[in-house]
Amino acid sequence: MVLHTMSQTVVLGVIGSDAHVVGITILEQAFSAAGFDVINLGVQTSQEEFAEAAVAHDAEAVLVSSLYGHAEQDCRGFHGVLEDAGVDAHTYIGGNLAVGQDDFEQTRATFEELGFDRVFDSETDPEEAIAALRQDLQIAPTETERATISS
Amino acid sequence: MVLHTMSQTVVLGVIGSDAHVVGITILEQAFSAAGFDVINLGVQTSQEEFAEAAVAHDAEAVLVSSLYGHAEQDCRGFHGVLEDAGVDAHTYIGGNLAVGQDDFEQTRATFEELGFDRVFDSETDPEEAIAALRQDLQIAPTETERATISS
Amino acid sequence: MIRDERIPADELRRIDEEIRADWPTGADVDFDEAIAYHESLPASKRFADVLEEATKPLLQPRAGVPCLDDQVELLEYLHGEGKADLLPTTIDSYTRDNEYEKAQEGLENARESGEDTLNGFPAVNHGVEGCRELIEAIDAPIEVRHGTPDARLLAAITFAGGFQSFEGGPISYNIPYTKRHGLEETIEKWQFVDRLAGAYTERGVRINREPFGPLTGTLVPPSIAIAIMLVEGQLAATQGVRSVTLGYGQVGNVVQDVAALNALQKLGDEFLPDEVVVTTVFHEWMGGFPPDEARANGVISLGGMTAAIARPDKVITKSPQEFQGVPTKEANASGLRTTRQVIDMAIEQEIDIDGIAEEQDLIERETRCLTDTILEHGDGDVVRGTIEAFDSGALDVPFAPSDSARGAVLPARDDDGRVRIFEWADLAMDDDIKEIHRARLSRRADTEGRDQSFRMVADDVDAISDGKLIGRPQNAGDV
Amino acid sequence: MIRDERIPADELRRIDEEIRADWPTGADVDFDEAIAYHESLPASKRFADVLEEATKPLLQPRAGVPCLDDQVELLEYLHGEGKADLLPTTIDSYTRDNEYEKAQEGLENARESGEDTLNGFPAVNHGVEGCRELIEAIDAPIEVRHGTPDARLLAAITFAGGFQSFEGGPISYNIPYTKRHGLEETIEKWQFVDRLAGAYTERGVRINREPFGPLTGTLVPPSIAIAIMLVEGQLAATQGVRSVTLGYGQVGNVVQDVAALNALQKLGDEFLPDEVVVTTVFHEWMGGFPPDEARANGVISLGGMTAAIARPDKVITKSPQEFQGVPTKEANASGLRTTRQVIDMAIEQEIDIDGIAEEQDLIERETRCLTDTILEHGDGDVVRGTIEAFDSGALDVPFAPSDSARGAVLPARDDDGRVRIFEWADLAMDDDIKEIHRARLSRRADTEGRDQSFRMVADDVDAISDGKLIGRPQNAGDV
Ligand code: B12
Ligand code: B12
Repeated sequence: MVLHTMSQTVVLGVIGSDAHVVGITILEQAFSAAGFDVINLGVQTSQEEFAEAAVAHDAEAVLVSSLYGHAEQDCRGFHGVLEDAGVDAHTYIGGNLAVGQDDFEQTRATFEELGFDRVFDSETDPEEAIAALRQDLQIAPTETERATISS
Repeated sequence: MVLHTMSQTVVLGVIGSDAHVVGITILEQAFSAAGFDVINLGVQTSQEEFAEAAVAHDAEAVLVSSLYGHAEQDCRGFHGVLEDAGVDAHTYIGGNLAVGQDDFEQTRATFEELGFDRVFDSETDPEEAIAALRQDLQIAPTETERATISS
Repeated sequence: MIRDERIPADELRRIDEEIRADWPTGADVDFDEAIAYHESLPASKRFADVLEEATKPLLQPRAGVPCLDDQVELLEYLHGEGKADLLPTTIDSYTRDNEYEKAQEGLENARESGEDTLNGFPAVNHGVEGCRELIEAIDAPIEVRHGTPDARLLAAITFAGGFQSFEGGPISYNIPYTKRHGLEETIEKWQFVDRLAGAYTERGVRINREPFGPLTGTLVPPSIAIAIMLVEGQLAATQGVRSVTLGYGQVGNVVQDVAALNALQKLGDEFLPDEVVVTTVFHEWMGGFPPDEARANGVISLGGMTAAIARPDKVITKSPQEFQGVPTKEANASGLRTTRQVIDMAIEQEIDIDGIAEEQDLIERETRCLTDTILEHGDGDVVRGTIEAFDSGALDVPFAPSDSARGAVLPARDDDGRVRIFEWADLAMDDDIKEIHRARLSRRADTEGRDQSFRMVADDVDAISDGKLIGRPQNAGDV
Repeated sequence: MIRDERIPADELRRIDEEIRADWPTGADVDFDEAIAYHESLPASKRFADVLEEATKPLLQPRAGVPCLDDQVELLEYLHGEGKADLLPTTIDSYTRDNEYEKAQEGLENARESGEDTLNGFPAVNHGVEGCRELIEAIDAPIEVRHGTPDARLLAAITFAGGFQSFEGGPISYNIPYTKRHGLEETIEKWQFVDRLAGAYTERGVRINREPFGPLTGTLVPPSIAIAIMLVEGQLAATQGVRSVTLGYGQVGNVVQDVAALNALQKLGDEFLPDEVVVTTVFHEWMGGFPPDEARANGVISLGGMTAAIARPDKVITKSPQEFQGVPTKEANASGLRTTRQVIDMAIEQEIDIDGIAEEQDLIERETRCLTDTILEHGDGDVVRGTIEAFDSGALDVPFAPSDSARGAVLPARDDDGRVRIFEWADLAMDDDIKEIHRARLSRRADTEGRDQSFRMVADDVDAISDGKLIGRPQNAGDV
């Protein structure tokens, strides 16, 4: 079985006027270590900036982070903008997606309806997201990881 | 208005096989300081011992304490025993009257049904019980206390 | 009059048979078979080994409900969700009074109604089989915790049932727990319990014994608690126990608590024979709790912080519902996790507080006054000495409900919140030590502008539940 | 290029009029009438006085909801049930971005739906009248807390609305809170805010100003935070502010936190003019919290313990729901009460920990390296110096999202859990200090048997939420 193993590009950023940067700093490092090319747009990234970067780098995935509680407002129309720009990438969103003490299943449904392929809560370990993306992109684990798994 | 001001006797004790002594130690001191004659039977006092002491000292009130969660079992039939011994005193119970995280209003009803005139929870300040007993016995506050109130 | 001597083997057998006749389940105990059963248990259930080999304080909650399946569920929850390292089985009050009939009623009642009509697990009624089902269901060591003056049948059944740790002792489960049992009587009964534990130990099953350090839980001066721990440790050692965990209940002053735990370990090592492995257990605040879960969590955390600094071998945790009644399993687990978080955040830090050595020195000197008086009272025999010293008041416990102790000693906090002795009564203590306490308490009285009196003691009893450590007068100057 | 100079009165008026035109509610501000309004407020609502006269740390939560009546109810609850001494009004994110239109939409949305569709209180939209209703409803001082780079209109309206304390500053509300605002720009805007506060002060209404000490909240080395506090304090003083509260966010190591708070007060007193009253505020852990309320209570309590030892003037509390999202009012009040209980139990105790003086000395030396470099970069002017020093990287903040800071400095904990600097980048620091950090970190690396790397930093970022202080590798030796 020959799987797709070449390096793939993901666009990462925090949407809206949210400035919580620590999470994406950790995600950038984890995705890079896992062999992805990460384009980190940083915090306070607009929908258009995500779309432009995805086009410019021919990204396989767009990873949106939001912590401050305005994710829903900030993401309205996002998938339209991506489509208009001709982006056909997997879209993930993660972080603290609702204001207050929400029920996560409801939140997940809200964001899936908005068009996201996967929705992660803030307890998500980066490894989970990496595993999910590998699955979605049908990428095999790297040599070293296989070694670790089989050892 | 001439109110009853002479010293009155109360019988105090912890019922059943309960050994929590700190509460009645505080109560003894507070009732004594408030001018009552306190007969403290200590912990692990049986229904019969309460009745005997009430008779022997012609008590105006019987104060039962229970902390360990078996109050209901320990108090079943208590008012019958008192009656049989000819005791006609006000009966109060207080402390931690149910096992576990109970709803106090329900607990109060249970112990009123068993025959207690007043039921107190464990947040009760001794002063509250003293005030209640003074009211039930129609006793005026002592000189010094009146002084404090009017000053 | 009894003395501190090992019960001979034939006497052990005789008593064993006698007490096993007290309740039908006693008949199921077979010592040799029980040894084999213990040997079959995995290392993860060997209480003494797990405790003694731990590299950081292990956490243990209190928990006991009447029915077996509920107890299994409860302990599984505390182990899984609470991440308890060691588990308890708290016994109900009827069993503590040897009223197995009433316990049986309560148990049947509980089974029918589904309500917890007993305040603990009636292990005697559940019998050897019931205990073993519990031991097998839980992948961690479990201790029997109770408060029973005569725990002989309870020990016989729970030891055979696979429990490898047993709390209590002749003083610590008498003085705070019961009014009428004489000390001589409880010592005799606990000599049997210890001897039975020793018999298992001889056969390679080291039953851990844990004297109950907090006593009345209410402002007990450290030296009184430690002296009693040393006596109970010695009595257990005489009967062949080789794993002893000495206890101490938090008073809330960090320096005094750390000093006390240090002193407890040091004096335990000194007083007990070399072949005994001495460990320590720290009980989070055992007095009245705040009627508010949020504030209770603060009390619990201060205990965790103290444990991180003193590093006892074990910590018995409280739940935020302590004030109200027996906690839900969720609240119980939450007390465990709050404690764990504080300990794990603080334990790697170097936190050396000034004055611990001095306070420890004072506690040790006080303790030696008490242990000396015991030996003098007993002409060298610790059993006789303990009985006589309690009798004369040379040894005493504040707020003791028991007729066997004077309960005349009264504690109060000093201006720094350390527990001192305000009323000495006949407690045997050197005058220079008394002078130190007196000076400390008079400094507090000065600060508060009031005389030392029982009012101060009462205020201190309520202080922590009212949100403070020291029971200061509400309005400065309202003498 | 701007400098650290007081804005002239006419310039103040000009800007004031200009910014008040930004949104309709700006028109309602009348300075003289506002002074009269402040004078009519009772002593219990005078923020600076209440804070400066307190004899023990005052507690303040964070809290803001969109609608006025809900905000009143929330603050009443936190004051009544939470026993907060000082209250906050946290502003929503749209207002912070000066997007008053969007805030208005959110507010109307919230009013209709009854849901909190904004993450704070849009004070500009509520206007002077709305603010005053809030001030009048609550019998305690209230502070405006936000995170706004350009807070001029917010200040004009909330000051006129009766608020007497205002959080933030040109660096502390820029670097951690926004990507694109230049430092020169935010300094200019905050000079106006401070000048306005100074204008009130001149007229006898001492508006308290509180630079935001925790910065990115994530492993910020104390000296970096303190240097920035000193700069913001100086800028405020220049504009006439006379009540300054310097902030610091808990890092979790007790010795380092106490040392940092001591250094903050000492250097604040030294650097700011004598006519400024300098107080300090301690923020309970501002980084990632455990996803578990029980463990979060442990984190909160460690903060309370630290506050009891260091005795800052104010403590900003966290709630046990910090991880999850904006807390319920019950959880918020519970964080307050847990903190209060720990402080009140510990504060009367003498707890002198070894090594605080040494750590404080190190922090002071580090801070002076940074303040020296600022003055050098600015040829004696602190405004120019700050801008240039951030530009050159001589001054930097870890995890800064802003384009105005390099964000190249990386912190990591040493073997004792103190925050050290692992990657210095261009930070201006004496070599002997760098050597101390290097030695401390290499000791940790040795303990863990791994190299210093970003992995260590990432592990430290997660550590507290994972239940530990130091991010040790999961399995010893899994390099
Ligand atoms: C540190 C912090 C801050 C710092 C941020 C500094 C900075 N620039 O980064 C400061 C103090 C400046 C700050 C400000 C604010 N904050 Co803040 N902050 C936090 C805090 C305590 C920790 C966040 C953090 O760094 N965690 C550590 C990192 C490693 O974890 P993480 O961010 O969760 O990211 C991980 C996962 O979520 C996941 N993940 C995240 N994104 C994505 C995306 C994808 C695709 C995937 C797969 C996974 C994933 O993987 C990440 C790595 O493991 C959280 C509460 C908490 N979590 O404990 C509040 C919190 C996020 N903040 C909050 C709020 C409200 C604010 C403010 C609006 C209000 C205020 N207090 O001033 C401002 C907003 C400013 C702005 N414009 O953004 C709220 C959000 C409420 C909500 N969603 O309901 C929180 C939850 C606190 C609370 N309980 O109220 N904050
Ligand atoms: C100290 C303590 C102990 C000490 C007692 C020492 C002693 N001999 O006194 C020790 C450690 C020995 C102990 C043992 C046990 N305890 Co205990 N104990 C406590 C604790 C922590 C404090 C009690 C106390 O002294 N409070 C201070 C005094 C001043 O307050 P108080 O007793 O409540 O009394 C005041 C009021 O209640 C009121 N009041 C009391 N009685 C009356 C009567 C009247 C008429 C009125 C008007 C008012 C009134 O006024 C008093 C003075 O202000 C409580 C929990 C708590 N409250 O925080 C648990 C608690 C009472 N104990 C409990 C239990 C279960 C036990 C044990 C069965 C189990 C065990 N852990 O071993 C044994 C029972 C032993 C026995 N045979 O009684 C439970 C009871 C559960 C329930 N009711 O649902 C509690 C609530 C703990 C818990 N959450 O599980 N305990």
